[in-house]
Amino acid sequence: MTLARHEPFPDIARQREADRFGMVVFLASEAMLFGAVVMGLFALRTFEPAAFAATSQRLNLVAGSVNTAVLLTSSLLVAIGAEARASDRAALAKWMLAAAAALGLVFLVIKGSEYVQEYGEGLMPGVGPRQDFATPGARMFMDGYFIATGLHALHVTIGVVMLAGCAWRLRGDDPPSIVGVGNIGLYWHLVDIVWVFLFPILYLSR
Amino acid sequence: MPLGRLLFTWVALLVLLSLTIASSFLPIGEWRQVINFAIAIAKAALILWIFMKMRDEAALVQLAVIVAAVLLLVLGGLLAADYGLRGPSPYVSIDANTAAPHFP
Amino acid sequence: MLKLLGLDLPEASAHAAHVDTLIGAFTVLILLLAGPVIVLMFAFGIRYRRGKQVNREHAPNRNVALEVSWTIVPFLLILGFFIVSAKMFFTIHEPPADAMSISVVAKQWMWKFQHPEGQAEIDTLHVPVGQAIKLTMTSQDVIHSLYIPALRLKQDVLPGRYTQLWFTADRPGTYHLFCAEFCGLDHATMGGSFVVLPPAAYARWLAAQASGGSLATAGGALYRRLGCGACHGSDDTARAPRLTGLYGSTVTLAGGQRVVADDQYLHDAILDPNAQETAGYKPIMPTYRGVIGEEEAMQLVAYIRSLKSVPEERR
Amino acid sequence: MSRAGMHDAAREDLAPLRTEAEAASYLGGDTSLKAWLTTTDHKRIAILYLITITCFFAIAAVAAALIRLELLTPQADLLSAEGYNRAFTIHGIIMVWFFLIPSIPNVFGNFLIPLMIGARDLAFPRLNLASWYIFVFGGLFTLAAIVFGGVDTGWTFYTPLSSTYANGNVVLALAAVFIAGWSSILTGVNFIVTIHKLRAPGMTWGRLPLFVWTHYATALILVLATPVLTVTLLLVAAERIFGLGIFNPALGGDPLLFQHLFWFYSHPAVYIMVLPAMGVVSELVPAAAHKKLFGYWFVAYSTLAIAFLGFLVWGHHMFVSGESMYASTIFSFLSLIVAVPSAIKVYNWTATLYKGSIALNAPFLFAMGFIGLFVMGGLTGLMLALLAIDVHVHDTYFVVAHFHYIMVGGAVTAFLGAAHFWWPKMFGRMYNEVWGRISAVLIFVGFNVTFFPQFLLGYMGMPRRYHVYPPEFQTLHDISTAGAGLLGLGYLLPLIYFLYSFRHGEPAPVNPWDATGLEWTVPSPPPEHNFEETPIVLRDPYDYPLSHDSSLR
Repeated sequence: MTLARHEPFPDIARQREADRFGMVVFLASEAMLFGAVVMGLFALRTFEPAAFAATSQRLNLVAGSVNTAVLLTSSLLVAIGAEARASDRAALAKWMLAAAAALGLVFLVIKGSEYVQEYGEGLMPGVGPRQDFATPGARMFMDGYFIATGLHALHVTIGVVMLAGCAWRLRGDDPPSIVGVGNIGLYWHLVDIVWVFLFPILYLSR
Repeated sequence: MPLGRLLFTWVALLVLLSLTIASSFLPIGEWRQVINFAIAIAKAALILWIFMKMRDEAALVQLAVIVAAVLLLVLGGLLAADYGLRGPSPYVSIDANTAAPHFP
Repeated sequence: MLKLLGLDLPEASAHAAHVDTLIGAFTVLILLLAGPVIVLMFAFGIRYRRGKQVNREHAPNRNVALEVSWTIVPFLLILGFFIVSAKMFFTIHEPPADAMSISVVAKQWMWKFQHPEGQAEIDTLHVPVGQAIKLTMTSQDVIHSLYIPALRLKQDVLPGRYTQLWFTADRPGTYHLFCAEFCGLDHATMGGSFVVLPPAAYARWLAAQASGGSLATAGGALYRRLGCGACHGSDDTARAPRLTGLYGSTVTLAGGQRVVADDQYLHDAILDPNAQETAGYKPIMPTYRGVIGEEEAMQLVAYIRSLKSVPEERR
Repeated sequence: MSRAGMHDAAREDLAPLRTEAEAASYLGGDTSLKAWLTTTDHKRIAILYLITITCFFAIAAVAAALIRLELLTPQADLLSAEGYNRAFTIHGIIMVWFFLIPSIPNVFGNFLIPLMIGARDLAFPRLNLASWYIFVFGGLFTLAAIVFGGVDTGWTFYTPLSSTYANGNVVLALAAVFIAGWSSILTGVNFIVTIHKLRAPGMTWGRLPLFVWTHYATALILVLATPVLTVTLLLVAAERIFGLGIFNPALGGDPLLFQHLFWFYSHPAVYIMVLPAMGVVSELVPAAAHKKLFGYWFVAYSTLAIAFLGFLVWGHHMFVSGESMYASTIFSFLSLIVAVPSAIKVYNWTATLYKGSIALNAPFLFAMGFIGLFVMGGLTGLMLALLAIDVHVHDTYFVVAHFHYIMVGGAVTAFLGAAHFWWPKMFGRMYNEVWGRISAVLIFVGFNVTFFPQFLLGYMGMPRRYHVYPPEFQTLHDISTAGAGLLGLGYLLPLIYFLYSFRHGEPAPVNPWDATGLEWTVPSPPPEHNFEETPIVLRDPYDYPLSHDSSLR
């Protein structure tokens, strides 16, 4: 079932352009949201750069690196899935999107394990057995870390649900439209780009 | 979009990832942040250009991406104007001889 | 013009007079720029009323030269005002070296002024006329703002940081003093009065005030009460750095940076000692944030400042 | 009192559809409550927004009345400190986010953009309805905040007061604005895509009415600035609930960072409020003078210039807040540049009137009122952008007068001008012209009597948000309160004769003002699908050949 022509649009091609353009404009607003958090982190960093670097070292770099690779790979799978849907190879598209959703889950699991580890080490501000913050700057870093990665994890969860939904619908006879799969792909790639910026800022400012 | 280009981009992204991790161990102080940021921009550009197919997109859509990026740089730049220059700005920070309440 | 309406804000300093002339001049510029628009609008409205037979031939729809001129000319005029006001802004932010310093602590809904000789007063600030005064201000809870309309000056007072305001009042009298940044319930009643006294009257007022001892002596008593001497007092400097001569000297931190031991450094070292560890010392000093307030921190800083044994070390 | 959200039956008692035009229009057809609440017709959604923001305006106007009455006397006799703080906070929050920002874009933008560009509806009709529901959902949170005792942080939510020391239900208010923010973002996306992708054949950018240009610029700001506000308020809520410390100095954060992120949104937000008003005036003035707009491209490009430059100047709200003085100087200089495009617009409107044939009906009186008050507001804004003057008058009644001149004198006057100009087209009924002119003059006089004395109060040093003040300010406050009474009366009049026009207004012709523009080529009220077949646009906007001028006929 290709996309039905909606009321206000004279022809289907223009409607596809509009849907995709609308998604890109919405993703621009999402980028501004994460950009504001990152700029806030940079501003706070100028107060105590040493504390930021010290606390960044206490994060689990291996988990962060693996997570980045996981997201990059899932981005590739989504790109291939979108290509497959565009060339009407529904089976390939289905598997690709399902795999991407699975990798998204892997990301969330790794992220969750990091949070548990930080909870135990007392790095979670205001929560947990003990508070192990040497300086206010360390606490600021961890506040920023939880805000940024929390918001990002929320967006990853939404993405995983949408990818899984798409894969499920591709299985049946009512596949999502090409533009629909393309838009979910755009969303997933933006979530990946946000992590591409968050990873060095949080994990590598050692 | 040929599969080869997608795979090549993926490999390039992983290479850049390992590069940025490696660079964080170099003893070059603040320069690592600059390198990390540059590599992050490169990776983001690759994802935008290839995965999000901005390469063959109308100029209008590319403009939407650029405008968002420019505004974030504006926010960062003018924030830096305040946070970076707060130090020497005399009335805010207190330097040794003039600021402190000194006693006869 | 305002004096005609019986509204007359006293000018208690030279800066106040400058600000008034700047406001007056800009009001004239506003009339110059807004006047033609309003006058022309009414004139055209009446002259070219629909139905009136009047010459409406070849009405212009664009005129690039006109557009450019009415853009550039106002911009240049305003640019002149910008330069003048920026210069004034810089002068009110660079206090002279010989300014008499008064410490100000703002708390939810009251101002506490501490004169150098130790006299403290609540919600009222007495200053001698003609003497440059510098207020070093901090807040103990939310953002307040010290506003003295007679001096045309205000400065926000931020918690956790020192901000500064300096002036030279040159007309004796009693003026309003307000809090200008909304700070909660009694923001409206948090003001007081700003009293400018001739030098003789100021000296008499100072003497009459029950001198609570200078900041430094109060700091010394606090230093002993809190037992800081246990680590800092003894001669062996293994446990903690010596405080005499510390003020104004350059300290190398654990991270290798070199920082001047100024007011802010000492304040942070007391309230968050581990934030800036001194090189060669373990971070064993307990934090005093929450144990002592901003006023006590100021007293300790004043006491450490008075422990100078090596004067020429200071820059 | 609070009728926001729920469909207000009393206001909606449409007259029995006597005229056949109404029966065939979008107002006809299924007029059940369910049809209205599930419509995706941009015209009906515009009406839903009109009802909702009128209710919110009523609530905030009551708060304003309480404030002005309290300030009659130097002592606190009508409201206690607590009551006063909560009154001005609710007045601020509702007026900014629940009336001014949605007023012209969501009511007239929704209704007119598809009509003006020759489209049948907005690009995403269902998203349009969703943004109204999100707006109402946010509104319910505001009403909950009022019912549970209000908020006492001011509409600016400055930390650490809002994050640690305020005890009103701050989180409810933050949630309300957070949700209303998403409604703005969705509206912005809808407008941008519609204006790009749904213009009729021949409708090039050079033939777009300026109303559409200004809404394009407003949509850009809505989409790009609002997310920064939503994440900032999210951080403040996280501080109150989970004890994070980003803005809390006691934990090492920086209260100035909140002010930076808040004003990075809030200054472009004042352009969200004033740009649509400029769009309305750019339509009214040529229609008034029956003459092409002077310097079309200058006005169009200055609209986009305002939208972009609006993002560079937020620091002029923080000259005395402890920002580094070098940053203050940079922001002061940039604020001068942003004033230039506004000046271009005002001069072009005035030049349009030269050699026109001007009919001084109610909409055009409102447009003239807008130009007069906007010039005053804009130039006093320039005064505030000068560093040395701002140090004296920041956070005083001078600032209160300045932004009321722009928001009330500008945006609300233009909103009423738009209401009068397009009322016949929206509802197919003519309002009473004499009463329209009376209310325009009454509002202009009432406004000036209310807010001009506040400039003097501000210069004299009367700080903002004070319910107790030194006695020498009393006379000016009394004049201002008297003016507020006049202004309140002025705002009630349109409400009355507009409702009256539903039942007794005679049916409106297709083009009552002989104005150009595609929206005047469809019957009023327009049919469900706007145009039988998509129009082909050949002529430039505002091409009023003098022969077209009715006075010569």
